Amino acid sequence: MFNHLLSLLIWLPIVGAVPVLLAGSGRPNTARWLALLMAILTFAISLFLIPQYNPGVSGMQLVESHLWIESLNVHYSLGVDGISVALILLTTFVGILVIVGAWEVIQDKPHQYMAAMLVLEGLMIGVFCATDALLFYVFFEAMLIPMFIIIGIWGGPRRVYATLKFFIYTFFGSIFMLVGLIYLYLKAGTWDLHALAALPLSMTEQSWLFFAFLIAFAVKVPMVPVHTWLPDAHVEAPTGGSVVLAAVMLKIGGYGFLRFSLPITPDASEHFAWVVIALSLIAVVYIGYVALVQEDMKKLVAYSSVAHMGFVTLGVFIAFMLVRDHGNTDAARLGVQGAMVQMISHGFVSGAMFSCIGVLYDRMHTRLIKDYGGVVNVMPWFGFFYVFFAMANCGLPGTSGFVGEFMVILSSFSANPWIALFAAFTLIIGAAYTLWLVKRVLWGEVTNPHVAEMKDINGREWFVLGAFAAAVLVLGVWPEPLIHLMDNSVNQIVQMLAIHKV
Amino acid sequence: MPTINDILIMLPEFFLVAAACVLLLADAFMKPAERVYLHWLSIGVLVVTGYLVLRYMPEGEVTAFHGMFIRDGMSAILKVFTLLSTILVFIYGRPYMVDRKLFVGEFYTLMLFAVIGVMLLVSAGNLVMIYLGLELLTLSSYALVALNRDSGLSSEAAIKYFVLGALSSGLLLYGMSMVYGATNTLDLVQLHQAITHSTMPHLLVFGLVFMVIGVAFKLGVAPFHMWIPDVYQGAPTSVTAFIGSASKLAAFGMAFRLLATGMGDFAQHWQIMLAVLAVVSLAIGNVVAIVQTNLKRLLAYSTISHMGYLLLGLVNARPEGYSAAMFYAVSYALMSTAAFGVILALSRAGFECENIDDFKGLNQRSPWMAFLMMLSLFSLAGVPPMFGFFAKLLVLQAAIHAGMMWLAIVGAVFAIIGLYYYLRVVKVMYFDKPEAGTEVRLQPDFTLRVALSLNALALLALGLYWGPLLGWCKQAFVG
Amino acid sequence: MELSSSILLTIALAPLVGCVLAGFFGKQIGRVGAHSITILGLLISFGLSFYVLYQIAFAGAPVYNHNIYTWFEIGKYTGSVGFLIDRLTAMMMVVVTFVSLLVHVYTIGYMADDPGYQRFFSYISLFTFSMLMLVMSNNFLQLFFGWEAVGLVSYLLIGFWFKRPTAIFASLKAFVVNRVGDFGFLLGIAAVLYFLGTLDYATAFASAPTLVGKTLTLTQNIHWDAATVICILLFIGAMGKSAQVPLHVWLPDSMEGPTPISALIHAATMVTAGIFMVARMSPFYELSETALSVVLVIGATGALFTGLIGIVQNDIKRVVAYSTLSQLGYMTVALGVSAYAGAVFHLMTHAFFKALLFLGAGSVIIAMHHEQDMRYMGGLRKYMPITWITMWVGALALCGVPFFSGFYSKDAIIEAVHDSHRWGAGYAYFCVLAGAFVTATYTFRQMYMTFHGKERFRVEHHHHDAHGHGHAKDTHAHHHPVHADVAGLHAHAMTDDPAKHGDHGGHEPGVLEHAPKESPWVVTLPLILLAIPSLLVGAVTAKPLLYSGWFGGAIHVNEANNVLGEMAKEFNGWASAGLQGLTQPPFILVVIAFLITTYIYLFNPAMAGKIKTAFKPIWTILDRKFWVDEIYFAIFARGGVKLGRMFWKGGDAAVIDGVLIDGSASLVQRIAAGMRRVQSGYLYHYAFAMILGLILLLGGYWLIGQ
Amino acid sequence: MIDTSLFQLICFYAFAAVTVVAALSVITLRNSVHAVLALVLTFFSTACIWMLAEAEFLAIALIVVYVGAVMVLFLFVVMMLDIDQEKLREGFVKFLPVGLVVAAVMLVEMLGLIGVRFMHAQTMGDNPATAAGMSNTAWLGMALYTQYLLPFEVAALILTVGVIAAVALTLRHRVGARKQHPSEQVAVKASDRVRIIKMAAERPTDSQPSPAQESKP
Amino acid sequence: MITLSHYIVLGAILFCISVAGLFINRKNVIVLLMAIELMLLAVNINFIAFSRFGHDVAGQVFVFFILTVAAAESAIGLAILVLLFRNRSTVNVAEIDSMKG
Repeated sequence: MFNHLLSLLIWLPIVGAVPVLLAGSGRPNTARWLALLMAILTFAISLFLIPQYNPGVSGMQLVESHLWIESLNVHYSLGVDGISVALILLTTFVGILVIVGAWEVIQDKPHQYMAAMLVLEGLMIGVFCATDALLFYVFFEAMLIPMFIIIGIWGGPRRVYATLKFFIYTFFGSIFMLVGLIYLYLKAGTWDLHALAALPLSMTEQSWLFFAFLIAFAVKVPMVPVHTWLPDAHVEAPTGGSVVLAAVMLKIGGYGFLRFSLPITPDASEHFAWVVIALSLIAVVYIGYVALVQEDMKKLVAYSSVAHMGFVTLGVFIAFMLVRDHGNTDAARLGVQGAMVQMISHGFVSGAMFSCIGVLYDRMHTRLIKDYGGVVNVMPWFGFFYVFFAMANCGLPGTSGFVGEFMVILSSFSANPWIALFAAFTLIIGAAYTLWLVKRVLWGEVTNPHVAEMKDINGREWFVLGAFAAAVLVLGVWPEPLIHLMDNSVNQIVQMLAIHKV
Repeated sequence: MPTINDILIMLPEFFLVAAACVLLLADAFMKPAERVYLHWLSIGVLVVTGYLVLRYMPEGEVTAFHGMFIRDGMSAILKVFTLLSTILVFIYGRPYMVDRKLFVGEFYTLMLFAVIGVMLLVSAGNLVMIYLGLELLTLSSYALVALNRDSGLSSEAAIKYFVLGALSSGLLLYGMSMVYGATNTLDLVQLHQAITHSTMPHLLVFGLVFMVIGVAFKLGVAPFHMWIPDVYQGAPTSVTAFIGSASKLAAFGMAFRLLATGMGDFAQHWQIMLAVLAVVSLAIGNVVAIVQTNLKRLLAYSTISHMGYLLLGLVNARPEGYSAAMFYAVSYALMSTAAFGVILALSRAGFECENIDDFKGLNQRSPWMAFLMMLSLFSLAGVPPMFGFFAKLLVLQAAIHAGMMWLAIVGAVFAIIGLYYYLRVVKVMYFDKPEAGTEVRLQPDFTLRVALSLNALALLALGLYWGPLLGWCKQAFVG
Repeated sequence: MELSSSILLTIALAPLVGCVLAGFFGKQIGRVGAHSITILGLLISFGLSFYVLYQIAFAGAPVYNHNIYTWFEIGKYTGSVGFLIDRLTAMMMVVVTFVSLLVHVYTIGYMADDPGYQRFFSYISLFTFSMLMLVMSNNFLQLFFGWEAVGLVSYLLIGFWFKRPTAIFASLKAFVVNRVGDFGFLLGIAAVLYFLGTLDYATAFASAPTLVGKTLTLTQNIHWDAATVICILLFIGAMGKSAQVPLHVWLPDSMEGPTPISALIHAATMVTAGIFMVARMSPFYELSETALSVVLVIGATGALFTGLIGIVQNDIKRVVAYSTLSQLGYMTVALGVSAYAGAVFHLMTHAFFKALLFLGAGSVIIAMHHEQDMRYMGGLRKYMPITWITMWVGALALCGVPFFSGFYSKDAIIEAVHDSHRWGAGYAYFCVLAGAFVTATYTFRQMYMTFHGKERFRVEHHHHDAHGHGHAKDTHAHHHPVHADVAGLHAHAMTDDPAKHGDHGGHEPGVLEHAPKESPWVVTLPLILLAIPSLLVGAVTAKPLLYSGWFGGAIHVNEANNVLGEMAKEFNGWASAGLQGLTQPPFILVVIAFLITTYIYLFNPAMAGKIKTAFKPIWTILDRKFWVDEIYFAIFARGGVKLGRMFWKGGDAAVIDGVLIDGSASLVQRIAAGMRRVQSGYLYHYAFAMILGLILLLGGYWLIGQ
Repeated sequence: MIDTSLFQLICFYAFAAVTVVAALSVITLRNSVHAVLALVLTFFSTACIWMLAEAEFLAIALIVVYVGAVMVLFLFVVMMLDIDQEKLREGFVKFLPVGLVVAAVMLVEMLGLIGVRFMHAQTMGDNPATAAGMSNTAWLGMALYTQYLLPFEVAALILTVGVIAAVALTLRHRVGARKQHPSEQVAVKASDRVRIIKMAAERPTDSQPSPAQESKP
Repeated sequence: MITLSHYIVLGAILFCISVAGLFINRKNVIVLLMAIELMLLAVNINFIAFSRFGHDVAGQVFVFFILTVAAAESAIGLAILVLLFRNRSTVNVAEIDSMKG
């Protein structure tokens, strides 16, 4: 089993979706339990990664490789390093929670919903495992289909606009990457990421490729100014969709930067790092202000996601300045680690935030902030979780939200104090928009009679929010295990940055 | 004099001709109720022909009848997929044709003759054979398009197809005459040798332009695409499915025979022509499709854009590019049969399920059909892991390898626009509520469902494992 | 004997356990259970803290500095959770746990009727835990954790009565303003890491001298001294937490929280975290004259001007709040003249007497049925003698009357400023001196208005006979005065019109349902227990803390800056210092203030109104608190919202979505609509298109051929 | 004595002129019947030009096949369909300039690209058929039945398709028309030919004739 | 003396006339069919000329096939025309536009 652990992880949920789908709309409970079973199984299997993966050794582990398409030299090759393991665990963890979270909420064709979620989960795991560029791309794109369906069928009133925007936006980004990858293949004769990383490329080639990758991953992350699909997608998506989108899918963008931009085009990445850094800082400041004035809870959290993901790109790209201009490898590692921790943490926090909003939405069927107020009067437990996640969202120490931001700010100061200055601005604006949201939703007198009728969270919701909270807390109090897991991989990436290709 | 060997080489074709004639006669003595036997017989004939093609799958290239007929790997693949898609069209089309009182013997006979035309065309070793094969195919197609005799749209489509088709064959012939004048030969192999030391290269190029147009028309490449939307819309849907699949395979074969087998050394001339046509096609096909409300018409514009992509493979002008283009043609044939198959399956007597609005809420009425349609649409859009994506991947690669990065980027950009209209159909099926008055046929007959399911699922399966097919396509151009 | 880490962990975690139990199982364990558990936790903490202090200060235990666990380790950078226990820490631990313990006890009485009883205990225990983590930390990371965690609890407690719009606004404001400080603080930590490569105190302080000569390159021409940058950035954090001008605006509003937390958090402990931090960072500050001057000036400004505002406040708690601002200014001034020990000393005495004043005010508020406006009080001394006396103790300590604890700390600060030659010391001296007068003025005014003079309330027995306990628990919050302009986000500003207070709940201001009476023992006991140190602690500890270098290695002062060392030479024991103090300018100013206020508030109450009219402009300035709130609100809150809306509507919606995304989509759509017209349906057009294609292809070839 | 080649040239010009004028008439004449007749004239004169190129068989075939069959079919259709000729010619003048310009541009391009001047040097030379010792017809026949046997057969298929298509599209089974059904005649069984009907004595006129009986000729 | 260019020019002229006929004519489908016949005639002239001047039989064979196919094509074309007229009662090109866009 351990020889094919990764394959099992990818295909179990995808194949598992078939019986779920076959259960049909006539037997919704069968579909639900089956889906839950699959999700739990996947999570359980993913836990085997922890003993199987040796964090002391750098490079890909648990490698599987089969020739897929001989004439194109495409391989079905999988492998994980610490970063992938962390993200896979995040994915399988969130996978269970979205299934549980959707239990009674999705009444319309639950079997299709569950199946789509499982397929999505498998594909996302595939993205994190693939070490072949084309395989990566296939997973990367295929992911869009179930998500498209999820938003489109079970979404809100403007779901069609949102889901089309989501799909086309992302497709737009990635198609240029495809062209770039083909170019690389023609040059290298292989799609193997490791070989591509070793491929010597001129500065011009690197620049073109860099921008091809940048568009693809910038849309996914998303970075300003290609972020506008995210608020729409989030607002319209069903809760589970939002959770997966925020918790895992956005991470793929950051992951892509690490797997593609940095190793394949290090010199161009260095040369254009300022672009990404500038955009990341704009994400923090500009998006912070935009988030402040949102009237829709989900939109607010979506914008805050953009701002938080800005730290991911920031952390990744300041590494160049640190390694190449300052020769400070450790600070670069700190930055990249910060970015990675931020990804994982944002997975939990934003997933939790969206789950919270889902809890409210299920009761009131509105996401407008102004419809709420004084919720804590009737839902004290919910209030506890909401405040907790809000605090994590604004990066309170002791929650996971703090760890990544802290590391990135620390390391960016070493690169350039100005960068740190703008990055640290999130402390203020992040607190402002998150807590203002909390203020308007939770606190105050109950003014809306519908709010007065709301019931506190039930056991199922408690489980989902509690699981998120536990993850947020553990990661915030003791991030070292996670950091240790990824340390060697991050170190390897940072070492590669130092190597000039030109 | 022809020997028995010549006949053996052409065994599948001869078998099919004979069978077609037998069926033609048999039809005359059949009662309408017995026509279902004709249906199954036709399918059987095609299956046997396919078996014969595969059975005598050539190692290398053999010719028959003084080089008139070339049997090689490429033609074999094209024939197999032509036969396959025709079988699928027969299966998908039966309920549709029965409902419309078009379940007549002529449909089968003409289809079989068209298939013969395709087989001759893709195996043609001579300009005459190209012309005749083409005419056999198109003349049958004209009649098939007009088959719904009581439909104004059907005959309007037919007349448009006919006039423009005749015009294009006129242009093609004019080009052939020029090429003939410059080289004094009609044989493609001799032509290939003759063009390098022709005394009148300008005449060759001149002829080449006309021949490219002939090919472009058959492919449906802009600006020679004008017939496509009207014919796709007006023709009975099963005929549209045939024109959209088998006919495109034939067009690719024709393009290869004329441009590569015949004028291979003039590649630097036709490459740029095809590149320009590809760009125009991609633009027109993808952009105009956005505003379509009729699904058949939308698929017509999608064809135009797909043929643009196919040209991206051809411009490479090397075996690698040819195989990519052929792979594309094959994938397109499978995708479009599946898409038209769903339309055919859902239409019922008195209701053409061909407006995009007719698909509203299909997921609620018939989730499986919606799923199959979604697979085909995503495949057409080129979203991984569907088959269509890998076809696009290969042609893009071919274009880039030919040094035409700009062309690949254009192709990529238009793929984004293209995505939109496919998604719109998915949206209608999945995200909208069904409307009254568009009740689709909910239980199409068994064989249809099975075949259609296999067809659409193959798009997914081939997406996951397309290596052998690509290898096959590559081998066809290496040997 | 080395301290054991399990003791320290117990100190820190006992309140946390209490917090979790009271918070999560509040329903199960009930009210008594909640306060028993939390108080027990606090008792343990306090007892052990005292033991630790004893060990460190008297039993000669070495300084404890160990990591508990590694938080992260990346290359040469590590972050840990660990404790550094030296005399400074030990003293802080005792102060924190002591005040916290008393507040816990006091809360039993104060919150008796509140539906959020368990929650409240949970919060204050959580606060204690956070504060302990802050002071016990041996590294910047944990310091920041505690720093932010106390901010969180402060947020939760200010907004404890979450139904009150003012309370939740104040809590938001407090958190965000604190975050502004944290912004600088975090950057300061980043700068420390950048220059020194470590987050550990001991390592960082040891290598602090290497900062000399290092600069931070901001632009090509601007290079800032590393130590200055670090110190100023860290001090920005202190400005937020310790409510220094200009980040002081949150503290007065924080009085929206229940009074016990005003005492605990917003007077005694949390707000002094900044002072503690700067004292802790003395090795850095000593490297930068510039930074110390900044500290000095900011502290001095706060000390005087926020005190002035206190003079015109009518809310009993707000007077104390502004007093706190002013006193924090004093402490900061002490830091600014390198008299760190003076600052910490004042921190300690202030913790006692200010907690006392707050709790006393709380006691009055209980008696007044949660009426906080002093204009409806007066003459309470006969109803609540214990409160009256203990508050006087606190008041006199606050004024710095000799022999009271406040005298030793405050006088030392004034003296130290006087002796300092640092840039800005002259200004600071003026401020602290004038501040002494101001402090006395508002303090006496408050005492007179509350306990002396005529009774300005009347007692009316309402129809509910079961008086006092007739407060239904869930309506309790309604009885809190909701201040005048509460609408939305608007800044909170007191007005002078008492009529405006009458618009809630049919509860006419100044009308009580039954006569005020002395608070129960759980309230008065803490008052008494606080009154004792308020009176004595200064005299007892002045010499060791201030002049004997008791803090040892915890505080580092350069020889040249050591004003306290200079003063120590003149210090001859607490009694002589007290006697000497009677003739010093600060005390003279206090006496003058005493005379003036006594005349006005006891003998000629009409005078107050006359003065107000006479100095209307000045009064307005003070009443509006120099319009700082309004300006901030306009610029940052409203401006931020406006900017956000501009970004959103203008940037995201209009440019990116409107023009780029939907724009290009509709452009394609329009092109498509145009292009489809070419497909006219007419055969001749189709043929024409083909011919045109032919002509163009031919033409192209022709042109190329030419 | 007139030079043969000059005479041929004159003939060529003459026939060419007729061809061009007739061709122009085809596309410009208002009346469809006239247009068809102009097309016939075009074919005739073209056939003559082919004669000049000594392609006798094809020249005759053109006249026989085209003029004799195809054009008659055209005429037949034109006359069969009741077409409003006047209406059909409206707006013709409006588009004439465009057509002329396009045609002219194309002609210039074509001639430019073909390189007519280069061909000017090429003379007809000996008749290849004669050189092979055969008549034009035999020469053509030899090629057709040897090398071009396969295309020849395919051409037959095409004609078959033409027949099937034309019949399939135009043949109408008019409702109520009396006609034979050979398939049914062949498939008839003895038992169907005679049907013995038992008639109940007391109810003489009750039973209906069966449909099978009815449809029998 | 008749040269190759005479034939080719004649072919080109006929070709252009037929092309012009295709889109000048906006009313009658029959004329379109006739224009196509003209185009085939032009092609045939080319083939015969090239065959004759190149001393090669293939060109004339090709013409033979073109004539054959053209006959079949005309048959089908006219059949479609008749069908169209039955359905629409018109052969007016300007009225045959029910499918467009």
